[in-house]
Amino acid sequence: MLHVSPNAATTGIAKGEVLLSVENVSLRFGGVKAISDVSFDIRKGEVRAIIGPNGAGKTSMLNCINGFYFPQEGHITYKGVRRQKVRPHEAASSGIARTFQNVALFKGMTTLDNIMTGRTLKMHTGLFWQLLRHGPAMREEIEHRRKVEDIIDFLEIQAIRKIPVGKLPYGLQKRVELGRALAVNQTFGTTIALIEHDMGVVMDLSDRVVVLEYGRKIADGTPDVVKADQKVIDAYLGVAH
Amino acid sequence: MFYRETGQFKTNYADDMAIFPIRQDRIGIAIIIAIALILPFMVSDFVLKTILLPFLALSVAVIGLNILTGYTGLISLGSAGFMGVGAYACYKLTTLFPEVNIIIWIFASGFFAAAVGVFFGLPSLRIKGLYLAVATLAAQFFLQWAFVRIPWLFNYNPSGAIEVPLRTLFGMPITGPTAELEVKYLICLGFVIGMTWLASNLVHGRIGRSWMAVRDMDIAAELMGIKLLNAKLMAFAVSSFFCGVSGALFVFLYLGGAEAGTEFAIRLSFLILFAVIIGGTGSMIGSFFGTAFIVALPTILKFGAPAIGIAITGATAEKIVLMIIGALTIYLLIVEPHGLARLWQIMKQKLRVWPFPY
Amino acid sequence: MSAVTSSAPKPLLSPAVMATLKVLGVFGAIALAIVLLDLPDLLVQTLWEGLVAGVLYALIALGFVLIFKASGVFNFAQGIMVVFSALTLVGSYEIMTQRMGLPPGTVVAILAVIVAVATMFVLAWLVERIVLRPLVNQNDIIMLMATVGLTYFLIGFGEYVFGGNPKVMITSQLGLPVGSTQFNILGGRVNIQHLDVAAAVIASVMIAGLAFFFQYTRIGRALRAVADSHKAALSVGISLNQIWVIVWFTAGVVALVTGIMWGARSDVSFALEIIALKALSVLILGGFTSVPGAIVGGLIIGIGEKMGEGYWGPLFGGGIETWLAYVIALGFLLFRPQGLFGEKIIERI
Amino acid sequence: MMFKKLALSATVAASVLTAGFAAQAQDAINFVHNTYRTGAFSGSGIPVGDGTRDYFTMLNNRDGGIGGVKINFEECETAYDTRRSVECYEQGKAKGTVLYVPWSTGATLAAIPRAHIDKIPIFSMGYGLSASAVGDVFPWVFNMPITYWDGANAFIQHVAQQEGGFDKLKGKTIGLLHLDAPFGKEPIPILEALAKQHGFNLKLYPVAPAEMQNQSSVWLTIRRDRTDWVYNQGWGAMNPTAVREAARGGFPVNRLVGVWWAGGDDDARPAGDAGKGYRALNWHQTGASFPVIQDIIKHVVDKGQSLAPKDKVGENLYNRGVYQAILIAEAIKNAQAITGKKVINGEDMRRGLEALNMTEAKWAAAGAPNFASPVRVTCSDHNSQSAVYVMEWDGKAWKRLSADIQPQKDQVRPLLEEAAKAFATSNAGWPTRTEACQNNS
Repeated sequence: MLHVSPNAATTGIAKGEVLLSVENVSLRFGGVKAISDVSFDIRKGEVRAIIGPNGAGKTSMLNCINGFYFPQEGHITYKGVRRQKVRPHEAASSGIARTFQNVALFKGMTTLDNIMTGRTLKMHTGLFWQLLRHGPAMREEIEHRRKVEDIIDFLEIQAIRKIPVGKLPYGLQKRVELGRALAVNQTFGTTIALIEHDMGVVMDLSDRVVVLEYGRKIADGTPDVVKADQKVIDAYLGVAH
Repeated sequence: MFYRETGQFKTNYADDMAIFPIRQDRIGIAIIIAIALILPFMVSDFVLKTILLPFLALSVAVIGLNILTGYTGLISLGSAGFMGVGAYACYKLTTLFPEVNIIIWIFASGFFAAAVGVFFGLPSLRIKGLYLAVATLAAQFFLQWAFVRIPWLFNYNPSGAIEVPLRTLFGMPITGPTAELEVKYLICLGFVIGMTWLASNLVHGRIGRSWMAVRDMDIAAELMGIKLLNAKLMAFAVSSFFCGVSGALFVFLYLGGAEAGTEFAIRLSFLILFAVIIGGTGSMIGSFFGTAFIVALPTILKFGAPAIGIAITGATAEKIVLMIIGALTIYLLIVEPHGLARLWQIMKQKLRVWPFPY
Repeated sequence: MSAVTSSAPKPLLSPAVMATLKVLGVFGAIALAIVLLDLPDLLVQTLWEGLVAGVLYALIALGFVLIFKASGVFNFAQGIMVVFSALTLVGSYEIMTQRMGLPPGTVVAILAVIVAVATMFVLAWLVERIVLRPLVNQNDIIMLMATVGLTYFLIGFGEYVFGGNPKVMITSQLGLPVGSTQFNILGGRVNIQHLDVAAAVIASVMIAGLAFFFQYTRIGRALRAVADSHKAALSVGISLNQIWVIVWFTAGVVALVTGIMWGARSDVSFALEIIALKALSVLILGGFTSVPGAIVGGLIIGIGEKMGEGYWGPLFGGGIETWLAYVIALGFLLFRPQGLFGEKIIERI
Repeated sequence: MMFKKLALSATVAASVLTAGFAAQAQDAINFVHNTYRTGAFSGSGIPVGDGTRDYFTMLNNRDGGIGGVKINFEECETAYDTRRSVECYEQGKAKGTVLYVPWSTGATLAAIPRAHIDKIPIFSMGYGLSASAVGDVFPWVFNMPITYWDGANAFIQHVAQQEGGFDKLKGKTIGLLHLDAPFGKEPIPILEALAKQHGFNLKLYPVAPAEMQNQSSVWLTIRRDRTDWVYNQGWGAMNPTAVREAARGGFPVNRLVGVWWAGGDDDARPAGDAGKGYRALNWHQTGASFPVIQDIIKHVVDKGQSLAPKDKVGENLYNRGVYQAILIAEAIKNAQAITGKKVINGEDMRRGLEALNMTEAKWAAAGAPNFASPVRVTCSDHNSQSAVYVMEWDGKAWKRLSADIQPQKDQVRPLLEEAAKAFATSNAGWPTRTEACQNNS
């Protein structure tokens, strides 16, 4: 559903400047083209939505950004650097996290542990102190726990802290998932890229919207502009091509 | 009535993150350890030797496999092989450097098992689930073969066996035939408490969380920045470390010498996996329940039935024990797929509201 | 980005390493050819022995595959079902001839087969009732452990009823050929046991029969439907429970045939259980759901193992057969994680 | 109902946990005997167990025990598993057994270090640790009548006889087919020494315990090596498979010679006609013609107190069990004579065993004339290294093939002593013998 990137202070990119740009990306599975020649950019601090009907290529697009898929053509520039092949955990460590269209929480773990997992990248104490759970390991654990508790307060999920998320209703799971994504970056003024089917939700929230259909970009702009676009209306109403 | 957390408020995160946040649990653990400390002086040698010592020695391996299977979601059928690595490593170390205390070597033997474990854990990057389980059989059979084939491992002993030499601590024999059973028990207990403490520290911290994340959804885990390679190999290393220490304890403090090559056979691997599942995957306390189930149940059935007047011969008992273990396993899985640990939890839950359930 | 990247999994080894391996492989193949052609008759004999062992591995694997396809259960007890069914056959033959005083011979042998088949049916029915039905929708490992529990139960039960001593398989009473034919060819001799030929023939017939059953009968179609989707099967009008009984029964019959063949080469005892584990490496090769995979995988493992032990074993002091099958399977798996006939797995999120 | 069940299980648990097993009332001699009637080796374990069990039952039924006291004979099932064997050792200890009979090499090795501490002698008859033949180092362990090293030596003697002299061994290829476990590997050092001495090629053919019933590749290798003779150091399901595979691979079965543990009737019989000519070493006779076997049939089998089917009584491994029981009974008599006690303990039993001297007359007196060669144990020789002979399977029964083969004591004994010394040095703190020597023979 969303995509969180780091704040300006750490990247040297000012608010409003381009943080990530997708240039002429195409992705094929065998003979099937999932994305063809799509370009757009995401600016620092904005809420950017990627929408489109089922099978439009939204998830594939995100998977490219995340490093799950390698596009056959085109490239992705992140923080001004053209990215070579990247593994998902590398993408994560450069500040890209995501949630999934379907809930992808760690079902056997508690809410707290799920969100704490989001902090993994920022935790560095090694095996030795981890084994002892004292000294640096404990200090680190407490420091991150504090930040996670802030997120928990922000999302108002204090009551379900120690409940395995598999037992929570869908709505709460979504909230935990948002919490986990926030934990990766723990700043609330971040760039968020949303993917949604639901137009209504998106239009209220986002600053700018990209619309995909059959793997192609059919519109890009502010919600008002996109809403008025004939191609978008056709795509959503299912007009035959 | 007595088992309540009401009124126990955490004023800092350290308290809340303690492994036993409820005071009654901490008291319970203290009581269990106290009982464990006096137990060897209360029971007969028979119980000490045939139930308690193998229970302690094997429980370390069961915790080890639980780290791999229960916490990280990787099934292994090679635990007995890794135990064997620990046993032989300990034997080689103590015969090469007899002046170093055996307790240090028992612990150190875990490192050798860990190294071997990492090597055989490499396929886990490409394969998962039951495929991986079958792949670990390669480790089991290869190691078992190596134990027999490499005479250096047993110091070219013509009988091919490991003979546990006499080793002392403060002048008191702790391994070898003259060591008192009670002493061996207490050493084992020390290892079990220490290793359990380390394991639960680990699973409650960053590394434990990354294991569970890999288990629950490896793709999402990778997106959180967890390196699957590191997490899985770390799980194999830690798990095999525990198995290795367990193997050293098994031979040095329990069996006291045996044809170790045949001792660490596939059957033992299965028993350990059995204990993990029956006890409850992803549960420390479950590991102990599971071990008790596989160690104590057969012995109690076999020797207990005649003791209370049910006349069955040894051979029949052995067959019936197999049937009962099989049937009980299926029954338990049906009643509570999450194992004995879950039943224990439910019991505690009931206790929490007792005596006013509504 | 000029380099065209692919979405397929990255190759495990870099091209340079692969090239080196290929060169080494060519040299290895030449060296191997010299060794192999040294005693051509022995080579043929080794291949034949591997083939026969492979057929037996394939049959055990086939039982696994049938059950896995239809119920998603990894039936660890398949190996034990092989021993258990054979033990039932020999045991009931013994009871009928020795304790009930029936005359030994083909008639009683056929009666014993009927008893064994009936036992496998009862077993299938009980497994469905007592094990599968209450555990339906549990995860893989729980189902696996349930079948491990079943394994222990069957060992105990089999030994309790028929005694623990190994038994000699009835062969001539069942009309199976004994003896052997020696071919003096290739400057040596090649010995073909009639029983092994029979085993290969019976296995082929059985596999063909199963294929026919799956392809052309209503139950068979339902079974295939179940393999694809449980809901689809329901729409065919056969209950899932019935299908499970049928599949387990079929696997039981396959086990009985395997047990007769293996029992005739050795004895019927639970020591066979560990050999049956090798069928697991066949499954890795062939995939858990592919019948042709089980057959081809079985042959690869059987032949690979005999060739390996025969030609490389002495280099390692012998006895490598005990782990070679797993290593072959593992090596294979690293390059093709989905097995021989499995479909490429594309992970979706 | 629920309560009853709970109470029952609590009682079981309690009786095991607290009391352990109180020693039986001391009006009988307690003897806990390991058996394995289940597991991979049960094919060999059952007949042996039956023989020993039936003999003691017969003594109790016929004579009221030994020297007027009953033998409280009890079996303990090990399933050939070391952990179960440890249980059985502990149970024997708790029940005050006078002797521990491990019936597996692994179990023997696990028990040897404890014997002198628990004061329970160990009798590992023709198996176990070969070095334990040296009574000076192992006062509590007995392994008569012969060691594996003597066995391998006797096998080579037999081959030399058949080939027409030791000089004919030069250039021959002789193989050792063995279980890939310590038991199977025991004869390797002696065969290596003999190979050097006589100039034959020694080839090793290990069979992993998991592959006992899957030997075709081993036999292909034997064929490729053009091996002339094969010595089979196998046990359990490995043996019948070996005989069959030999026949399948076209290896002449009369050049396959089994150690005494590979000489069961059920090892040769399953191969049918193909098994005709299979050979094995033995140290006692087969068949039911001996008075002692007849007594067993009369007092035990016909009363329905035996676990063995009548047609198995008198088979080789059954008689092996009887042989063991006769030696044990004789040692008990010795112990009673030495101590003057009727109910003896483990320490007395050790002295009785050390005084064992089964002369031909004693064999006859035990109802087994010409059943086996004499066995004489001394304080320093706990093995006696008695004679063996080679027998051949004729399709129905074992037939004696060779005359007695005397082990080459002068050659094997020094090796045994060396190994015993090595054991003592590698096991720091191994006690020097303090037990008094009391040979009254």
